[in-house]
Amino acid sequence: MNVYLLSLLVFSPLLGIVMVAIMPKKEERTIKQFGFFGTLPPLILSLFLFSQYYSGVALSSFDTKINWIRFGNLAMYDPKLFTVNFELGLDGLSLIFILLTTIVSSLAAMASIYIKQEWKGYYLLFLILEIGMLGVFTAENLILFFIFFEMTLIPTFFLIGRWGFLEKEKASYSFLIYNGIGSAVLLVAILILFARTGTTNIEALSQMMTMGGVSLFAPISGSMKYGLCLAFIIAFAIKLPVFPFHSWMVRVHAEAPPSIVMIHAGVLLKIGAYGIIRFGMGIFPEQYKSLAFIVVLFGVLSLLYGAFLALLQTDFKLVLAYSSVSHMGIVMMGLGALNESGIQGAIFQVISHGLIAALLFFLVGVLYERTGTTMLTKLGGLTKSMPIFSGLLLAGGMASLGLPGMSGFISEFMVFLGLFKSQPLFAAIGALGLVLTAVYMLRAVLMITFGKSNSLVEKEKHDLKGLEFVPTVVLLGLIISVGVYPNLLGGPLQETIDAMMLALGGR
Amino acid sequence: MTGVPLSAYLVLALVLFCIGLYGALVKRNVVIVLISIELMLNAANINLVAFSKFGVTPSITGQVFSLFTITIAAAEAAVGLAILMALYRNRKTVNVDEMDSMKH
Amino acid sequence: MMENAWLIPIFPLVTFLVLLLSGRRWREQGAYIGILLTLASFILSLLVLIERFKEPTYKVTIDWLSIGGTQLTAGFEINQLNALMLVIVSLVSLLVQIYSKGYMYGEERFSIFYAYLGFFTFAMLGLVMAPNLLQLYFFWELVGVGSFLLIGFYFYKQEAKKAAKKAFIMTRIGDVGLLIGVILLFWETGSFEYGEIFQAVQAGEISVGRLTLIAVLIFIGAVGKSGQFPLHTWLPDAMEGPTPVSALIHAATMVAAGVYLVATMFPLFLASVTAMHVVAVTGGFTAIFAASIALVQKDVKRVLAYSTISQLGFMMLALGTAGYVAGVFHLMTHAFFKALLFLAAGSVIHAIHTQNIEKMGGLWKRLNWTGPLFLIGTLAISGFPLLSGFFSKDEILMSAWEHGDYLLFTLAVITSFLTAFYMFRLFFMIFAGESRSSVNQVKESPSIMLLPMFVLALLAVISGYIQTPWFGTFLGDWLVEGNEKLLGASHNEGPVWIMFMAVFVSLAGILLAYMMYAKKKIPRDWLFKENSKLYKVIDNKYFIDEIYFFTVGYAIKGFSLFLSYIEKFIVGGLISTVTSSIEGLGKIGSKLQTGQVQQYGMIAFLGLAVLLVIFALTGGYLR
Amino acid sequence: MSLSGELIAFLGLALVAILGGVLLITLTKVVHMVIALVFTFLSIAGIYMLLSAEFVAVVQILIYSGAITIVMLFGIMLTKHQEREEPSKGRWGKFSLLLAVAGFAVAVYLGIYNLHIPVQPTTLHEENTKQIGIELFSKYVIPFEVMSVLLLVALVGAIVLAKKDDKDEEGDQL
Amino acid sequence: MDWNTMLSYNWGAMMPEFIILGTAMILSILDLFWPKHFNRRKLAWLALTGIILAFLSLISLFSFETVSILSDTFRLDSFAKAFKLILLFGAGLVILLAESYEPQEGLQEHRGEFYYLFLTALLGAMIMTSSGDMITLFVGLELLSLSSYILVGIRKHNRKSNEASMKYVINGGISTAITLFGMSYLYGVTGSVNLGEMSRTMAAMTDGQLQYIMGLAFFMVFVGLSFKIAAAPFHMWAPDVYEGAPTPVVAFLSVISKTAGFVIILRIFLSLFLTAPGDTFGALDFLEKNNIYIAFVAGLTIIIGNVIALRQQNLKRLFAFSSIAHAGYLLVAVATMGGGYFLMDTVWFYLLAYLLMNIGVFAVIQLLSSQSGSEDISILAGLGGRSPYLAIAFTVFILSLAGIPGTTGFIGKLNIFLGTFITEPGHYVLAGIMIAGTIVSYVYYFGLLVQVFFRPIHSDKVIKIRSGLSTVIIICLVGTILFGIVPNLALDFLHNQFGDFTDFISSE
Repeated sequence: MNVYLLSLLVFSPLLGIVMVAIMPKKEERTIKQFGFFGTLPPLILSLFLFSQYYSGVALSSFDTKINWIRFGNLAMYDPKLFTVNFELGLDGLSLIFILLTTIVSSLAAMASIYIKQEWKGYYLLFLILEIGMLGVFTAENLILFFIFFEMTLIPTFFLIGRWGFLEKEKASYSFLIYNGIGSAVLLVAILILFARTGTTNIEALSQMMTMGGVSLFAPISGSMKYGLCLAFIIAFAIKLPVFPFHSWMVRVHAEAPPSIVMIHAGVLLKIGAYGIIRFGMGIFPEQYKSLAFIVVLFGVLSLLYGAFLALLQTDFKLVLAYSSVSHMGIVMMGLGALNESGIQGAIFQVISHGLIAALLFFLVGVLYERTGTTMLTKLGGLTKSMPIFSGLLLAGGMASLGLPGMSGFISEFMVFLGLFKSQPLFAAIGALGLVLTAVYMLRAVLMITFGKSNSLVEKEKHDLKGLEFVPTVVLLGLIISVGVYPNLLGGPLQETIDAMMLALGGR
Repeated sequence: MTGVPLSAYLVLALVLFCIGLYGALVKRNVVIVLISIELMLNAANINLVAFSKFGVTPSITGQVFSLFTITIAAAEAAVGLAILMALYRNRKTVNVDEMDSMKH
Repeated sequence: MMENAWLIPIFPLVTFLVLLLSGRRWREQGAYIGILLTLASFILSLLVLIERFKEPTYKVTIDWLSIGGTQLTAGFEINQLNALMLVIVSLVSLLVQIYSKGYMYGEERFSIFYAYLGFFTFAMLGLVMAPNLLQLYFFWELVGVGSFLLIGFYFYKQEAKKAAKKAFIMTRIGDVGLLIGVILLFWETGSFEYGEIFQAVQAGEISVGRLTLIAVLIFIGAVGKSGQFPLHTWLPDAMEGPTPVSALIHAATMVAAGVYLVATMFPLFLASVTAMHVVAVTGGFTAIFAASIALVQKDVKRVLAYSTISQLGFMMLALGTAGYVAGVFHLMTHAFFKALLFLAAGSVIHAIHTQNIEKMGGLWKRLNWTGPLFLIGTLAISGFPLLSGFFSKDEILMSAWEHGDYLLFTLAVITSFLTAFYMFRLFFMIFAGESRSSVNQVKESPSIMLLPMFVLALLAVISGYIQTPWFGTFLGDWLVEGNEKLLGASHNEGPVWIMFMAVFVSLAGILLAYMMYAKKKIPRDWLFKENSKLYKVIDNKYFIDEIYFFTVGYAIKGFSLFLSYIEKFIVGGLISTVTSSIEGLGKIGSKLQTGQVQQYGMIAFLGLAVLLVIFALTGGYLR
Repeated sequence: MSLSGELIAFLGLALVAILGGVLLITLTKVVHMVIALVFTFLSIAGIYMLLSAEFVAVVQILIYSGAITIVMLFGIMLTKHQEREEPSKGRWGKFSLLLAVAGFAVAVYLGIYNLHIPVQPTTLHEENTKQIGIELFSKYVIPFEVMSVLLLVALVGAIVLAKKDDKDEEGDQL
Repeated sequence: MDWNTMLSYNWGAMMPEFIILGTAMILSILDLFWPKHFNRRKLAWLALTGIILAFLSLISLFSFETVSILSDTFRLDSFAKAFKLILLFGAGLVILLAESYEPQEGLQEHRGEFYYLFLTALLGAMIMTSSGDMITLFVGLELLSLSSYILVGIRKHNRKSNEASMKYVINGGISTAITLFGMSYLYGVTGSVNLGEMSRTMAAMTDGQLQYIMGLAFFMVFVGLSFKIAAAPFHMWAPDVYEGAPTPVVAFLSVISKTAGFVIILRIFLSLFLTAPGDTFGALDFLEKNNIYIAFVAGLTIIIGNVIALRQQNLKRLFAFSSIAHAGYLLVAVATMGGGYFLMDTVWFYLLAYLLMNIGVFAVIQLLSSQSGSEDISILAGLGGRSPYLAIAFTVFILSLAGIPGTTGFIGKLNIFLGTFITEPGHYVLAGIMIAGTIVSYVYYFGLLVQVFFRPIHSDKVIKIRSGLSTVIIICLVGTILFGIVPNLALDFLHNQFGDFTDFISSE
């Protein structure tokens, strides 16, 4: 049973896909319900996995391995050469990411009630997207990872381009081009590794790269290792995204439907961080160590750049978009800190930003639904007509600026804790970002909720209601529970981080 | 022996080939273009026949090859002319440079 | 009882949650929940305090966050200082909540107000109980949020919005300093726990330079929270919040958190002379600086706000001159009388619906209770003999003198004088003379508002007696018990003339104010005219806000703008340059596709020729 | 075979062939061009004779000088176009083409101008046709058969494309 | 040579060719004698039957050892079997396409010729795959070309078709001449037309001048054949011809003709130049030394194909450039020789993938363009709403062409990349160009999908699909996805059946 559990998890959205697919086009309600129910099997399975983990089942017992593709005909050298297996696996890190994925997906599916047309196509793509995301976090080899990685791109392209706002097509193209470039770099790096070693299994590769295995073909030189490590970092930095690769993400955040941005900001961007940890750090620890400086540099740049630009935006979505750039900068800083605290902080930041961004973008969706705008200049005084919404927005804003008691604080704290140890100067410069974050976040949130209420807003008076409470309460609850008792996440991560630290050469 | 050296034949073929090529690419009349292509093929044939006699291992094969070539050239000319006929019926022109309804 | 102390902050948290979730349903009834639960907190804290008199420090921790091998813990600790603080905070909070029941009557979001108060009280109590720096920081920021929420309670007012934002951001600047300090301290000592930190400090494991840096960074946190120069500007603006809030947060508790922080970390500061000096000088300067501004303010709450800043400066001065007990003592007394003053001021505002003292006057007869209560507060803060402020201020002067900082001592004395003067200016402007108000129906506040003021007035009078040169230094002895080495003496013995001088300056201030504003014997502009430049400068708070706005504000905005151009033209342009050049290439390429078959052939043949020529030039046998 | 005789014959034939080619390019009347090329084809046949390929030479004369030229002439007649060919190509096009041709020619010329392959005695001229026949039907049966298909294709194609569609005419030529 | 020797050859090895030839003959006779009013469309099924029979007989030939007939003029080796599979499979699909082909101006009178010319072209291509003799290869090539010329021009009342055909003949003629000129030199320096013999002679060649001539010949043959596969800068005919030709013919040209082109390139180059010395010392192979030129052409092809495709508004032209780009990708594999390990299966798999996705795309284009009478991109608009299933199929084909994982196109590209990286130093520049080209291709491929899904519907006309066409689309769709998800089906089959293609060069 355990052996198939992961495959079951990854492909469980298929059930929903089938259900939605057989529905007639016009059945809006049913399709939406089925679409949402489609996200439940993975959620339940992932929660089950989590409970298994806590009841002491070794995560490695879930590993799946099926022979899949053999490239070339090199069996005479070694039957394993150039073989790509269908192998899924789990460790603490991926477990947490999977939980994030399933939770955010379910909530985003719920938030998709605002989708106004072609629900069928929407939910089909949505569920395919979820398969891709789940696959990315469980794939045990690079090729499989890449396949799932791309599998997230295509549905997202359509989801943005079809159901987005005014400039949706531009945004989806921008998304496509940047991510295309990113995945191209990634693919090249993966294939060089594959071609030179004959394997793409992550574990085998990291062993080979660190211990130095015997390579049948042209070996990988030291400088090439640096190149590959850098390629991984760049590829995922585009995904993350880090300054100066962020402009696509800003557009996507501004133009995509809010429910998709929930997924996008909540999970998809996180693949970048996951990739850097898994591949940059995991496969090339030595090289990563000497490149960490650059990682931190760009982290700090993103943090400040995003923050400064968020100050000027007049569209709330753009504020959040630049805030994401800024927060991803913190992730990079943590990853570059090269110590437990920094890395753990980065992972926490990833999770935390996932939850917070999902919350905020859900609220953006609500806001747009009620007022028809997200322009800060047109809004104001919403606390009067929509107190609950405003309170939640404020809570989200506070979480985003790293208020203690919310998950954002824990992560930022750990990142800075780690970075002050290894790169105090950068950390000190980065600390400026903490102030700026407060400035732009409050500015935006207060422009919406405080002040005189705008005539435009006055018309719509109804606050959050019914189902809309579910995503907000769940997300806020998670944000606060992680913030109040961070060991909730810290536990599963410990093993992974220990392994990582060992590779990076101790503490 | 100081007969006509192989290179003389080869150079002749080369010259004819170049002339044919030039004609095929410059002349406007499709018939002339086709006939220029024939000339190019002829040049290749001279090579084949010359090598058949003066080659590394002389053999009749070159001549056989050239026979095939000649036949093919004839067939090609026939088809080319037939296409020209069809074109001429529709367009009333035989000029290559007026065939530009498809571009960019 | 101490093992149950964790319940103390939980009660107000429950208030917060219950009232928030119930929404606006309960209106005024919400107050009872808040008051009752806070009362429970108060009683519990009182019990804890009493128990703490006998028993040693109590500390409980649980694992909270594991980073690699390091376990960070959370929990609570009951020591002398925070046991005392617990009582002060819960008491003031309780009183303010009772007061608010009357003051906020009729407010639409009444129960939300209590929810916020509950949240703030929770955070403040949590801050006080924190056993380690990280947890302290945790609540430190939550306190800021509570303050933010309450300042912005009248969210529809543009000023309230601005003030709330400003308060949060200014304190955030300080917080970042604190955070950095805490982190650096962690890497120096390997712990966030006070005890371990102090051990490491005492063992001299940290170089003095490092120590100074850390101490100063931590102090920056205190500067932000306690409204010390140069991060003080938010505090006067914070008066946009409801007056009970000002009493609770911006007089008695949160702003004192900075002082509390320095007091808590006192051993650390003691280890660095420079750091101590920084604290003292900042405190001293802030004290006189804020006092000078208070001289000319016309808004009753602003005067009190600057007075608070000034008094906090005093406390910092005390701590900076090694007067641990003095600082804490003044913190306590100040909490009482300043809360009293604010509540009384609130009562006045409640009655007359204006905050401008120019429009008040002659209220003494109309507000029969508020007037005397206000007077008690004013006397206490002015250092009038035998009231609490007198004793605590005395301690500070003593400690400054003892420490040998004569300049600071002089500043403190002058500030005392100014304090007495501006406070009585305020008092006389409000209560003496003729009514300048347009409001005719001036009613005394309901008893529910007066009751808390009575309690505070009582405390303002008597709380000084726990630490006097005459009846013993009970407070000091108890505070430093067991930690004499770390915290210094329980009492500063100074020359007796200091006390007399203090009395003298205070009386002089009062007299001057009396002459100017009550009797009007001395014209109000005898020293400088209202339109003189100096007056303008002071009236505009030395243009600090404007300076910030034009320097920092513009710098940030300008830089943002600059970056937005980079974003637009360089970052955005990068990809569009590439795409447009590719498109251009495509254009050229498709232009070549002329439809001319011979041209195709030509290009193709050109390609062959190029290949051949290159081959001929580089290839095989020609080499 | 006299050496000088062979050389003279070669020079003469080559001269005629090239001259025909040059005329093809320089003449303006289309028919004249075709006629000029007939000389080239004929002289190429002569060259084949010199290379002891009598059968190829005969085929050359029959097919090129005969069939193809005639077909071409028919083509010219059937498509009654203006007889003159005006130069239309741009100067640059011509120039670059000339450059390319020159480059190509030089590159190839470098390879062949002093190619010395030791001449071996051959028997190609003895019963040339028989040799070809034997070779063709022993070794090259398959291409020969494919060739027949090819011719069939050409035939059908030519008819299909060139046929005048009057709808009443059946394809009874086959 | 007498009959006995003649009959001693294993003629059974030529069974597929015979079947195709026979079918073509039967078709031509039927076409000739069938009354005019008789619908010639039915002939397609006969042609299809022939192709299926040939396919089956080819499969039955898998058990044969390498067969060589008449000194290699016909060879049935692994290479021939593998690539004939693709040719026959593709031809079957194209015939189905042709069966459903209904151009607006009609194609009644020449439908019969249409089918058997397909078959003769196919025969030419098949001959090319399985011959070890330069004359036969050349004749096969010409059979294919000549048939194609006619096929392109078969809509003779269509001006574009005439023009396309004319351009094709002229360009094709020139390329034939160049190829032949090169071949004549090859014959000259080896004295033989048998690839095996030639290879042995060339491998032993030490004379610098002969080597130089060999080099010249290499370029001429390469360029001549590059016309066939439409590699830049010899590609320029392709868009015009594609635009003018009937859609099934375009599918034929872009898939089968291209496959044949690569087959003959591999045949000649691998046989002759892999073992030929690259310099007088014999230190380097010829291809090792000169693959930079192929790489250059490959790179140029990728760039030009993708970049110019960005600007195309006509679907057929767009896919002409797309197919140019794909030829470039394949040339990368040729240039890098698959790193020495991956060449054959890479090329084979990519051609298979390209066949599936491209014929699928052309099926959709044919359907839409014959219905709307236009070939503009905008005919795709709103397809997602009009016919979701067709839209999904089209999307899959496009994604596969773009090389998105989960489709055959991805696995194909992956194979090519493996070949570029496995050697030291890897062909990084070439790989970089290829990947950049792929990204550029995203723009126009996804531009089509934008039309399909994001643009409003123009006409509400219900799309009628003939069963033949739907079969093609379904087969292509299934294949594209199947070989994308479980490519080992194809790859293992290849390896198990054909091993390493060790019998490629005749060892006589």
